[in-house]
Amino acid sequence: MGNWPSMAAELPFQEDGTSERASGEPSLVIDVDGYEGPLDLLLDLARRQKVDLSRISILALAEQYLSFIETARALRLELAADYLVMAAWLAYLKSRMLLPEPPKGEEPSAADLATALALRLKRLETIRAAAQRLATRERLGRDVFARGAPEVIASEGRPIWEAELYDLLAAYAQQRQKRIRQPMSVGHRQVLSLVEAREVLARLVGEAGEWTAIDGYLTRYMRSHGLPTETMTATVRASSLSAMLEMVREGVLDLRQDGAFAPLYVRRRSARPPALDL
Amino acid sequence: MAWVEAEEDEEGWDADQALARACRIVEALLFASVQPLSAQELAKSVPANVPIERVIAELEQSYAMRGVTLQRVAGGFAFRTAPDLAYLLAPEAEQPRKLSRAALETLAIIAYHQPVTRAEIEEIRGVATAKGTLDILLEAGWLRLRGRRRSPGRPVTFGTTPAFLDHFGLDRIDDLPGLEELKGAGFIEGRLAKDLTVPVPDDDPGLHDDEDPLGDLFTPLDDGDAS
Amino acid sequence: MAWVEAEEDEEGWDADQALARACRIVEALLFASVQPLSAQELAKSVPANVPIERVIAELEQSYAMRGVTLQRVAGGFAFRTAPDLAYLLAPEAEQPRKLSRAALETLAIIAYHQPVTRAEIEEIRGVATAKGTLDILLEAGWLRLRGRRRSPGRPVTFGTTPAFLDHFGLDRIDDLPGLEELKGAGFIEGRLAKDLTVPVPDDDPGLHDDEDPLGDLFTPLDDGDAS
Repeated sequence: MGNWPSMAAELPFQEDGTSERASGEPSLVIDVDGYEGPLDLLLDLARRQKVDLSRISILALAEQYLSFIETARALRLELAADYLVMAAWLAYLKSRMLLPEPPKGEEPSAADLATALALRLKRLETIRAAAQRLATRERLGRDVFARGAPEVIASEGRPIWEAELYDLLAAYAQQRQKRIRQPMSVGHRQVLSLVEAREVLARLVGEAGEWTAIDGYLTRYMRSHGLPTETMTATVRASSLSAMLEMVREGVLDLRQDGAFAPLYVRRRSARPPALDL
Repeated sequence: MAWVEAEEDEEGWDADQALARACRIVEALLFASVQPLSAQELAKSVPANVPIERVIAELEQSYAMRGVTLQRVAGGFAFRTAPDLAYLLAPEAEQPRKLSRAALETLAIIAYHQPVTRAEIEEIRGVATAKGTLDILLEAGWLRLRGRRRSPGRPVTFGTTPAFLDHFGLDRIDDLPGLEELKGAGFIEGRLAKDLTVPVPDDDPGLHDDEDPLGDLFTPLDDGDAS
Repeated sequence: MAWVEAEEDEEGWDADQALARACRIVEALLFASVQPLSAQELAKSVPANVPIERVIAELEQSYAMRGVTLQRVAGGFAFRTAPDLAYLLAPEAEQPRKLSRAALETLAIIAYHQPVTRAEIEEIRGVATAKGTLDILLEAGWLRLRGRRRSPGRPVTFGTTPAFLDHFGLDRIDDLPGLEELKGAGFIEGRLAKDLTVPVPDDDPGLHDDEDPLGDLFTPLDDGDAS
């Protein structure tokens, strides 16, 4: 036990079960949007431990955070990279805290890392409290008011021209950006639109009473219309496939493929009713 | 403040309390208002049992001898500096004016790109610089004529002065934020054009390699003489 | 108005006369100005034999109970409406933009930690500063670019302005709420970057040891002559 980080030594052993319980906690609301980044989320989780931040269980906190991220990912919530980076770091910290501490090396000990994290959280909480007190002060223009119709006092050294650094920078940045934005011609993207693809296929439907290899048909179409195969094959294929699927759904076409990556065959659906037992 | 002094009998005391409160309210309203306020407007905020005329009279009397007096103007009431103290106020003409957009742009370009000639400013801005714009900036003491560019026409180069730094609260010219910082502070938005660069500004008064001394100030200054 | 009442003996009367006049002048100046005026600025317009502190004390007392009171803000003095009357005035006024949580936190970090770089703000909040957050605060006139930190990349340092103090009704940066508690909790002392404590905030315009000094404005900048 002597190798264990002091932080872990202070922890009661039952902490190990926390992650399961935490994930089942009804109070754990998954709303990443409500958090101002991973540190904010950690601070919120830490507050649920209802102890002074300096006595917080970092191990439990790491597990809660990781389970939060798990849940969020299970719900397929988009997580900003920041949250994942923090999760990776906490997973690392957790493993460091659970494993025997290696002999003293260059790296800070797991206990040091945990203490540093606790201090960071404490600092954020402190500045938050300060921000709150600042916000509740009597503010000019909201709680107290200055003279509505001020008169100009005669005094030497008063600048004739009013200009703030902010105005100067805003003017410069906007002007430079405006000027540098060259007239940009968007390169004409060579695509076969879905509408066009449908027209091509509609023509095919007229011809193909029997199974026809679609690739060959499209190649002939591209050649006859002078479309460059090197740049446009992909778009022609993609749009045609989308259009085909749509037409199959509408009952206009039949589509056949004998195996993965095998050629696709298409034919006009015959007038006979669909062979489905309804 | 006579109105907060207690009276002997209850009712009189209550009435004085109400009047005192009404006076505080009218005082604050008139102070904060952009325009003069009419008696009707003022009455809306005052306890119903206090006649507004009484409040006005009280305040007029209370401010009569002070540095600021309650005056009837434009059909309403407003606080105004006592006429005998008008000398403390600046004449209207000296009201500080906002620097025009063109002047701000020109000043900023000179600050970042100095030493810079008028033609170069125009090239960056993409428009001709009105004659008055540079005059205003020179007059404000923010610009100085640095020297002459060693190029055809020997155009004057402009730079900023210590008074410029002083006015804009800069310790030194390269405290002006760079591209990344302009972006970081939200001044530049969206994708950066590849060729958008912001120079490290330098107001060193020593002449650059391509600058000559101003020389004879009586020689026409700008490239104006070339035309 | 105690100061306009005559005294019996000549000398006392003269002194009272001078004080009364000084009070009227200071009253007029402070009424006229939106911005707080410093004692020095006020003293310039007041008879030399009247100590400005005496005038201020007289006015503070005289306005203590009124609808408009004399406040000490941003190192100076200003008349402001009494806070208890805000409910009457707020509906008329253009409401100041509500600060987002991110903006408020960023402002607090800058206020309590100044001078501070953007990277340091992000280190404390644990999240990148959204574009526009600093912009809003700069636009409000509460922030200023102080200088550059003497560290790789020479990042810009931010600090607060007198307008910040004025807006939040603070006389000096030391009056920030909660500073004592922060000190008591051992969160003040030392430098932010090294340990995790909050330094004593300092909006003194003079540069810190680790901020680049103005030095000699006329010395060429390092980056400039290297190229």
